[in-house]
Amino acid sequence: MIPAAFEYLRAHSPDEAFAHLQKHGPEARVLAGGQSLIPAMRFRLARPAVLVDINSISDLAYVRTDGKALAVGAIARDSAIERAPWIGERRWSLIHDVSRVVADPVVRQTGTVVGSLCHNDPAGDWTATALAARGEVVVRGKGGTRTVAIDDFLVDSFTTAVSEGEMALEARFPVPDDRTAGSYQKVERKVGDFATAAAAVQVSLNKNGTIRSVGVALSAAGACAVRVDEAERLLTGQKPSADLVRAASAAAETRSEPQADLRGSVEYKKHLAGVLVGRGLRQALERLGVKL
Amino acid sequence: MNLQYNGEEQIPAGWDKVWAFVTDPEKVGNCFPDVIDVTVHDATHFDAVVKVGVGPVRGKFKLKVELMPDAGGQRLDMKMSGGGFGSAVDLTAGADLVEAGAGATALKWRGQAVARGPVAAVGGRVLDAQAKKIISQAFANVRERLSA
Amino acid sequence: MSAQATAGQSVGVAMKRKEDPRFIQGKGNYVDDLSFPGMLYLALVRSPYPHAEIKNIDIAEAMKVPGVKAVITGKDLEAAGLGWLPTFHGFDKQMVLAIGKVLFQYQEVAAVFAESREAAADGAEVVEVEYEPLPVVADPFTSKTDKVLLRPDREGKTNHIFHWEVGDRDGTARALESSPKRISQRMWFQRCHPAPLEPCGCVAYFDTMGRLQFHVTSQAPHVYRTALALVTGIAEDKIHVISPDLGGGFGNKVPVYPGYVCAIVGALKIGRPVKWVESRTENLTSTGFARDYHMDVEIGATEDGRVTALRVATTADHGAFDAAADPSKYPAGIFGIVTGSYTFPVAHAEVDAYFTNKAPGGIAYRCSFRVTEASFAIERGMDILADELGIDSVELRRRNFIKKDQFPYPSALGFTYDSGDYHKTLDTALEKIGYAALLKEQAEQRAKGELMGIGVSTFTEVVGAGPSKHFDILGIKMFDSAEIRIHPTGAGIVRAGTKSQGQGHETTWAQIVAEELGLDPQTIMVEEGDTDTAPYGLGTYASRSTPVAGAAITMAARRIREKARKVAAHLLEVGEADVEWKDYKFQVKGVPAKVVTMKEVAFAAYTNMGPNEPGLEATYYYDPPNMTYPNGAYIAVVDVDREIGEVKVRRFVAVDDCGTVINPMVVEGQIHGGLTEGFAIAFMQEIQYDSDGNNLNTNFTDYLVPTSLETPHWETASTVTPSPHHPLGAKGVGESPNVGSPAAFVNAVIDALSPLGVRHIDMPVTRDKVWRAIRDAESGKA
Amino acid sequence: MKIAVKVNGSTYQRDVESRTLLAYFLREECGLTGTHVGCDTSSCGCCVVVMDGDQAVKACTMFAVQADGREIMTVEGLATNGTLHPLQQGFWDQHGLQCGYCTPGMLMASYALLKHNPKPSEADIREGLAGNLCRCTGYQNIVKAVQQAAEGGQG
Repeated sequence: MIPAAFEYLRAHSPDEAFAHLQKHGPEARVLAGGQSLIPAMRFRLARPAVLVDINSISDLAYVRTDGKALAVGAIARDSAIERAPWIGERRWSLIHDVSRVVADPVVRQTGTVVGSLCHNDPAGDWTATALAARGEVVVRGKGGTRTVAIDDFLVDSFTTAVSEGEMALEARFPVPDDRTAGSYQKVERKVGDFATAAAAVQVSLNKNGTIRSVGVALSAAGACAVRVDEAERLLTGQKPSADLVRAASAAAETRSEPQADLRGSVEYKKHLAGVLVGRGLRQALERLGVKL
Repeated sequence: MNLQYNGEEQIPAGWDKVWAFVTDPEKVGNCFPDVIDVTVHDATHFDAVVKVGVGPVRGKFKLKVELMPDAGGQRLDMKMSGGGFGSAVDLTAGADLVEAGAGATALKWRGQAVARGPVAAVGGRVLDAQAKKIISQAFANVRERLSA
Repeated sequence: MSAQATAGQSVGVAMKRKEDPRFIQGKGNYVDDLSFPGMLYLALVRSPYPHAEIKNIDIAEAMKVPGVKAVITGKDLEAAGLGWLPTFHGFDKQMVLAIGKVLFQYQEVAAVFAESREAAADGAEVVEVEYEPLPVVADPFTSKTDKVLLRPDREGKTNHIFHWEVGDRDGTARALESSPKRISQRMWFQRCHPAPLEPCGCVAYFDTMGRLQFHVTSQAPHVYRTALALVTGIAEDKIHVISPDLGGGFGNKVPVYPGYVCAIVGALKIGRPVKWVESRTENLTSTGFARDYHMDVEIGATEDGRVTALRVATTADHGAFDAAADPSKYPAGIFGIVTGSYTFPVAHAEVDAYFTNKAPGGIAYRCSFRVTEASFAIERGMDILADELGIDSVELRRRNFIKKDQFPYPSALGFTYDSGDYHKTLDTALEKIGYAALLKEQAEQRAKGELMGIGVSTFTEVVGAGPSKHFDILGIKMFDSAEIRIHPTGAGIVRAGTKSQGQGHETTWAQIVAEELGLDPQTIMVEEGDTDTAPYGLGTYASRSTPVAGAAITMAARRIREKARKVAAHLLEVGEADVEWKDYKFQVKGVPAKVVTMKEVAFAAYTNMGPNEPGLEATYYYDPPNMTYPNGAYIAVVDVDREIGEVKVRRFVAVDDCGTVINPMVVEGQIHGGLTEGFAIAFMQEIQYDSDGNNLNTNFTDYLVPTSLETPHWETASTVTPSPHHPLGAKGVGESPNVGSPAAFVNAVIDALSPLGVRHIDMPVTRDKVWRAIRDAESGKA
Repeated sequence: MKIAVKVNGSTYQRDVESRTLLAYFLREECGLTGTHVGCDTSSCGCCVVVMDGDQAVKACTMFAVQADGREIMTVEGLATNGTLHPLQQGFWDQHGLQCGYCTPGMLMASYALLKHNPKPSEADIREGLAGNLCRCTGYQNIVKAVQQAAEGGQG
């Protein structure tokens, strides 16, 4: 399986990459980890005329917290998150969980968080995670950089707010307070598979034990990852209870609009959406010391 | 893989105008989204080359199209077969024309896509989005052109 | 776990493998590693349609691609008389490149030869093929109606390929009718694929003498040579087949594939070496699949659980060409082993096979021909019967086992089982897993509503094809062979007609020779896979290496020993009758001090042979008197998550009786591997086609190979009842775990779900299916 | 395109097409055929090599041009002066291979794993090697092989 010929351009700075993209427009693709793009090219499903390799832009390899957010540069590997020194902290438990189940452990050493968001596969892991964590993506466009809320970033299957000639520079996950925990629940047929269904959950509690804010999102439940608004609405401001978790699960099941495929039927995937949101909420709450 | 879609377009034009439009291969051909080339063979047959582009998947589909209008002028069926990427794609679409009063016509359509080969096997989820786009956009463009 | 053997005992020693140093240093020599000056690359154009008429093939654009040297189509091959190649089954033929129409998706349509891999791919992409789709037959039941005739090229105008049956049809029907208890179940053993990690491939060229040098991924190089001679008309002495290191085979590398023929034709036509290595997608979509048997299983029994009769009627899906590599007289392989380990007084089995618009195959994937299907049928059937009777499935098996003193046991379907002690093997497994305690725990779990299951499979395999009066491939009897030469210094070489694909022949064959001759296995070189040097053999598949070639090696070594005895007598200055072989040395009978070693004898055979013929070598062609019957008792313990339908294999104990063990480390490794493949088949793997004939599992993202995380931890043990007719008592093992384990897994899942009333789930037992079964059962739909 | 890649300590300067996959570059341009190709989808891991000291990469899912100026280590670079690397010794001692096709990728993925986690538990090894498929061994002896190497203090 040999890709079609293309022109390879290596960028050493975001400016250089951006200039290449501007010049080549729709014919060009950004090559970051390439873990989705290169297999598609080997099947010749993707045949960009130009690849702009950003892997030499060491300025974009960072994973850092700048007080407000965890900022992940465009070529930071999934494994850099998995191995981050703070990954064991409770507040980052959603990120911790997801970082261990994306693709497989070798692919994670090359695949990137930002690339995964830009690919916007309906069954991706980082997309649902970013929704639950209320992430953002920094996009470089003609008018300079702009920060796009993840809900606006994910437009449709394999389509994002990054337009032709633009590039994503950074993913941002707001730093949760220390009464926050999350959970990522994924059912997959085997390691390396896309999710049959997955749920990302992040819960922050008030001092009095009520839920201050909550993010609930699903993968493999529609054209792209979806936020379960109804579940978030039900939970916010409430004291956690088994009944509420059940109601949130039901909302997730209703919200899920999956495609049937080899991973499972529509009804099974919808059912899983409910179960996994329930499990995710219970685990997040348990991590916060709340036993239901 | 076998995918199905449906939808409805409200067109601010009378039945005769709509029927004339949708049975004209030149006009229908140019309603395909991202169409690169239309070659009309006869009153009911034409070839169309459309640009495909969802996510990383970029390329061309070459489609042979057959228009199959019913004698009563109530329904138009359309068969599109072709492919790209070493794969085969068969699209079928059917539209019922329903007079909606006040010089308007409703176009109620159903579409089905059957894909074979690597596109279906590897790019299934991408293809789903693409087939849906081709069919739904084609009908939306019909409305747009007739509204102009 | 491993040890180094030296002169002395070799058989039974866990000797480290002699082939490993090259593999762990990246110095293996696989087909794709070969490169020759001027070598061209071949890429195949394949059909996206499962059934279509080919209206036109336009190669003009492809010929314009820089580097493309030639494009050939079916018409070109047909004109050269090479349009079709015979399948190994001998009763059908297969198109090399499609002629007139395509019969399955991904069928080979055109061959593009180019200067580079890239140019070949670029050329293949722009070969324009115009297809007119035809109605698709995607399953054997539709095929049966003959509404769409798939193979008008054949004499019989029907999709029905063959009917085969064995046993007493009427007697079985009567016995079933009069049985107080009866069960019947349709079971589909799904279409699977061996998927060795190294795909198939070859390099072909004609040397300066005009001789075809053919390097190919083949489990049976000699059969390839003969088949190629028959297909191409090239004299057999002008064909040299070399099968280098194989990256797994599992039956996939038995058939001859169209790509091979195209490479040879290209090499001949263009006069340059041609390499063809398929992609994973090509491997999964066009090369030999396995199974795809729809089996209707019926068992009759008395109230107290004595089996009275077995009837199995199978509908088989063979795809577009009958390329099952079964022996000529056995179109359904040795499915007759379906009576398993039990004393059925009467039985009947029949198989009807049909063409469909799917890839050809029906190969023996890590099993003897169709034995996995048969073992699954009986082992699932016994569990269903146990459920029906309300008897513990272990107890039911015990009541019906062939007893130790009944061997050699003539089965109702015509086999003579060589040896076994099924009760002991089962008891060993029960003890190892702690069956009594598990039953107690299960009762407690069930009381809490938890779904815990224990699944047993006590299978009997039949391997070592086979005796010449029954078994042949393309007329060639299924013997195997060995040639041994012992050099003056006591080192030696053994060549065999087999071909290791990971089984470790370079080690185990050396161990056999060393054992028989009292030599150091480290200095016995093993060579296989080269038809110029190895004696003619049928190759390695169907667990036949140890039962057949292992015996040939043993017998050849014994021939050498007899020759050596003469030389020893000369050295010891006694009559030959006074020399005995004892403690791996020759000694004068009754005089332990008067000894010579084989090493000394070897030197003498070249330097001081006395009146004897110089040299020390022997060849042996072994025609096995009977098959061997490895058996085992496997127990799986599973926990089912009822919310998501997930099955966790908590424990798995495998007790195997493969007779005499040559290298316990290698045997254990084979069992681990076979169990892992069985696990994959039970829970993950299927080559699925939709009703339009589209192959849905075309690469490793959808044809699932379990990783280290999904794979359970295996616990193994063994019992040993040597085969009475094999010179070493060995029975073969590589395939038992793949044959025996699927039923254990499925039985465990069904046992877990049985309180809900679930009786059967077809493999692969996916989460979705399990969840649905639970849901349906709980809502009373089951 | 002209590139220079340091492989097992030697620099290979070659003019390659941009679409040449790293795996084929290593096999065909450098003659290092220990790196295998087993699938089209980045699933099997037969092609795993180590880049820049501790990053395991699937060489079939990376272009050779991307490795320009980088350091690649393949299975051929594991042994030093004829002495097997402890991982190689472990695979041999523990019967961690059968057909040998997955072995180079397994070794290189294990090498990177031990670089980041010199004392892995059995679970760590099973998780860390889940990007590499083996059809022969059932993984149990591979896990033991990596454990043996780790216990020997090799990371």
